[in-house]
Amino acid sequence: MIDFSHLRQDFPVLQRRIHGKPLVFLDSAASSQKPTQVLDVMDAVYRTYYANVHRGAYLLSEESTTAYEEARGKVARFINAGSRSEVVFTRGATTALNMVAFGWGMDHLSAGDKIMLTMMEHHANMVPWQLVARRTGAELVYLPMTGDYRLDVDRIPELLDERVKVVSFTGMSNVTGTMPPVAEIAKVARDHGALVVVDAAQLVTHAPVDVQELGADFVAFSGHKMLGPTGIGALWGRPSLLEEMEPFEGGGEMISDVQLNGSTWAPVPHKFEAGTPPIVEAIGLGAAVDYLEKIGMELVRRHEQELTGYALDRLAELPAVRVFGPADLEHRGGVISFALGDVHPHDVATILDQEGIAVRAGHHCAKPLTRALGVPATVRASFQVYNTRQDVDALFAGLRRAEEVFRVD
Amino acid sequence: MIDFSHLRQDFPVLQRRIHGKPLVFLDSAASSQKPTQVLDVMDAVYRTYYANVHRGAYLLSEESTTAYEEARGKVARFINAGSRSEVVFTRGATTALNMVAFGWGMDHLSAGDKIMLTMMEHHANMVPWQLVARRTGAELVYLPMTGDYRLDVDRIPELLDERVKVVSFTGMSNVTGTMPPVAEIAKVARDHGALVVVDAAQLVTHAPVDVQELGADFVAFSGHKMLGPTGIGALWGRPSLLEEMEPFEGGGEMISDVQLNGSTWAPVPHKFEAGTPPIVEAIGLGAAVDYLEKIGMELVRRHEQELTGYALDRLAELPAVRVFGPADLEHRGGVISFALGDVHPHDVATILDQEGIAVRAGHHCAKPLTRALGVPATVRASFQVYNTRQDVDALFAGLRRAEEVFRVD
Amino acid sequence: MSIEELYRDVILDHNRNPRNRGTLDHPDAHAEGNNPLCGDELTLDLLFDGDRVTEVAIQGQGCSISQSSASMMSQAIKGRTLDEVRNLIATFKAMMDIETAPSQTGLDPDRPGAVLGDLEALQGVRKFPVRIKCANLAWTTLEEALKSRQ
Amino acid sequence: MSIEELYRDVILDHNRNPRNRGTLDHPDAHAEGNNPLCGDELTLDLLFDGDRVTEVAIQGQGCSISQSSASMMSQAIKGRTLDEVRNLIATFKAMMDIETAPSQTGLDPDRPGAVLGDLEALQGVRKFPVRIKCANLAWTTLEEALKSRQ
Ligand SMILES: Cc1ncc(COP(=O)(O)O)c(C=O)c1O
Ligand SMILES: Cc1ncc(COP(=O)(O)O)c(C=O)c1O
Repeated sequence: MIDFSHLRQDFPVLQRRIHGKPLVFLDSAASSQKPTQVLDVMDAVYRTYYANVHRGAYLLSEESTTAYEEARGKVARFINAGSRSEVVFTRGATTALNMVAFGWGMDHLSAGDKIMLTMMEHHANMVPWQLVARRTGAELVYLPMTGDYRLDVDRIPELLDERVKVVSFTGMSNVTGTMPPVAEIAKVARDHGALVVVDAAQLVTHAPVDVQELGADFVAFSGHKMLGPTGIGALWGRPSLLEEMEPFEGGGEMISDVQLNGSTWAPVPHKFEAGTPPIVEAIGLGAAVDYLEKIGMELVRRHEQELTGYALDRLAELPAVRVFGPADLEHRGGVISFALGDVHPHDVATILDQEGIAVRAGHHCAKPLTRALGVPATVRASFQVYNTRQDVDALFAGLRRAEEVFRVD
Repeated sequence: MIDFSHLRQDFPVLQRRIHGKPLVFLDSAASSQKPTQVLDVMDAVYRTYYANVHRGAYLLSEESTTAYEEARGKVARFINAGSRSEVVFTRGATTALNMVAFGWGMDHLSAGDKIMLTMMEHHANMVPWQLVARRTGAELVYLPMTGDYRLDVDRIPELLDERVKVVSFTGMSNVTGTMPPVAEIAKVARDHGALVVVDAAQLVTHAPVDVQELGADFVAFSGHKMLGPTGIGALWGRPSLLEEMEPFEGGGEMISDVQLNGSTWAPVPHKFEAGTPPIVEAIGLGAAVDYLEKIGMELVRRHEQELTGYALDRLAELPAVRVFGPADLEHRGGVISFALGDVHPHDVATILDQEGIAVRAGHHCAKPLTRALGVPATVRASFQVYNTRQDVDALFAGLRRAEEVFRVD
Repeated sequence: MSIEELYRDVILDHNRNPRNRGTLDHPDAHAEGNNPLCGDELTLDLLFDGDRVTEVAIQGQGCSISQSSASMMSQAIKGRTLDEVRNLIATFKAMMDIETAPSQTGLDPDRPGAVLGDLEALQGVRKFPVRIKCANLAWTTLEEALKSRQ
Repeated sequence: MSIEELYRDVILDHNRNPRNRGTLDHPDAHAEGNNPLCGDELTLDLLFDGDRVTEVAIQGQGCSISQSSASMMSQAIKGRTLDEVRNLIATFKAMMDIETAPSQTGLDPDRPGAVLGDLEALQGVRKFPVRIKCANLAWTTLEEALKSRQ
């Protein structure tokens, strides 16, 4: 049994008391908390060497540029990118996915083409494609889910016809916790000639990610879910595709030359980083990567599997609880959505909040998936490195309390 | 003479020594330094109540949402918006301008239409329009500059023909410091039926801005130039235009409903804030607004005018210095671009850096303007609230040193 | 602040056994309301005789607060005149508005239930600010329905 | 570290009086280089006689480091064989590479100028890392020009 409880002291917010009770934070899938190791780095940037990057001929700017580019290097290494220029800093996973959908899609999709998504996607990997489909005339097709909340990969051969030009799917569902066989799906889709995009917003912080092994064309994720700050994320892309793809935004820093009637672009990745980037946030993300690498992502994954197993066992003690997600720990991460009898998820969340327990209730930005589950919303508890068995026990006790209030038998 | 020297203690980085000399930071037009009042607020968010916004049914999320929306209220009040829903948080001015260029332009521009810019624009207000022009077939026209580095408003009647559908221009040049008569130009352009966009990235931190007085349709700016953090900016828009405009990015938080084949949008401003927003950055920007309002933007403007006047006087003592910008302090802010004889600006910047003085050298993301000035690059010194006459004196001494090294007579 | 202040028995009862459930074939007034952030949904049909509400039918899904508020509202407005309904709306909104002091809401602290009946059980929601919009959903939908009639 | 270590007299001289300035009508090799971040620009024309550089012509604008480096390079390669030029490129790059220890650059500390001539004055640039790309511009452009010949 892996013990990460010593990490808790790194996260100041965990000292908070909520309605007089100690905080039990179980909403890291929405956004994780941050260790002092990240907060201190960011604060120190502003206090000791902050300046805008790339264009300064003075020391602070040089130091900031170096730190910013080193952060890129850290992120590149974290996902085992071939080189740091394959990593584009973005505002978050959402922007990264829009960048691909618009930047690649607008030039490569047209009426008759198909974009293949899955029923499990977060709106961030659905709405951008809908927007691009509307503008290009392409159609959307969705890979369905199996009865045990996994992607129905057996349906791929039938759905993946020659009109499918893009396959974009999640590396880990933020609702069911499902982890699809990414490399397997990516291989089939790429062999088929489709562009493969992986939404790794959850995956990247719950398991080791090696973009070369995944075999996708683009991989998107956010910093704030992986112990980093808000306002930053990244898009990894194959060099050849980044080279050819149109920039998503125009502005400073992303140009090579600007004439009155047209411009040429800076080399990758700068072509995709118009304007002043989220400098300190990128450096903070680099510090978050350092923190996670020090623990080791293999261990993070194992800790989470153990905790998830324990939580599923405890939830099974409550007959009124129905979990929406794979039972097999090999195929899921530490995100657990469930229903408690017919008590509405928002009522469950309010009762838990009174006990100091932070969970999420709703559709988790995945309305089509929630509809497919046949419920208006779910309660979701999700784990990060700082969660413990005690947190699970608190959740269990809180659910008992909810059963009491709502007289669930 | 306004004395702001007591403010310097609020900016920890100003204690830095550079190559053994005290830091003289004169590159705030690229990005300003941040006071502890902003840094402490951001740090406290992460340490005491951080959570993702808008969807949480628990206390931390409620507190974060309240702080985030209060920050929107502060920004709205700072620019005298009619209501907080007129303020969209973005990654920065660049994203805000792209949002308008693409979101409005793609649906309202077509072949034969004209987009009117000015010769003074930053690439952020040029390249997005070039991209949209290419996709829509619209043409670009540029309002020229006068001999004394102001916009040639007399040419407007002739250039503003019925094909001009958009007039987008800077509220203050980041190269020459020029402050065009924004309200006057906006009125002529709007009466003419054109959409009016103001790039206020510089203006908003150098002078009071009242969007209702400006009379534009959209106003864009960044947080990091106005004592706030990186990764955040804002777009103000007229409610009716925000209502009708297409979202720039798709994703979570910006939807009302998502079906498999299409979606409906959340109310303004959320429609334009896809995904997890830069939460802590927005709250930090709110704190920066508090800081500036406590000083008072009228006073900020006066302080800067006095300092600029002093700097122009001192530079006039050096016959080899040639300033590119209006002499009249009514028409300019605290951004001074200049040449020192024929010494290349990068050489000047390197010599100043050795003296601890941070200035910028280059085209300042305004290549067409720099070309129009007839130089490959300029040296730029720019002021913020924390700059003093001593900083100007240090610049003067540094330039003397550069003259010595390069034997300028 | 205890959770029982929010989830009073009468609320749980209305949530379990919502009154005036269903739809009307030819309503004089109709509106649909939803709370995109929570997913609460409501449709409301009304029949009038002159300016008196004679029938109310509600359908929807959502949390106990939104659904019980709708159920209690349906009871409260049935048989009332338009003016009386408007008064109810105003009083309910005042009760839910955290900016309004409890003494200013128009409720009678000495006679619980005298003014708004069962609905007064929703007072506890004031202490749970994120849930206020749940309680209000039925009432904003009612306002829309009244507009639809004109 | 003093600024005079960067701006040696010979550098200022080459900056003021750049050698081999101009363009060639029918160059055997040609390349254009630029440094988008700084705005430094350079065009380079070469004439060969067999594998020997007989003419060099340079045009461009930029800071004193980029322009003097180009001027000194033009002198250094004129009259040299391709192999000698390639050796010069390698030595210059080693000199500019902050990862290479000064003792490993191939320069002779006891005989300043013996290996790279005037170019050795650019050693000071190593202490000003942001300016290294200025010094290198002429040389990366030279490499491009040599490729263009093949
Ligand atoms: C006038 C002007 N417009 C736009 C911008 C772009 O702002 P940002 O880089 O913060 O997006 C800048 C800053 O560089 C500017 O000075
Ligand atoms: C699976 C998944 N994809 C995409 C996103 C979007 O990430 P962000 O909101 O940080 O842009 C999220 C987070 O909400 C997610 O869980």
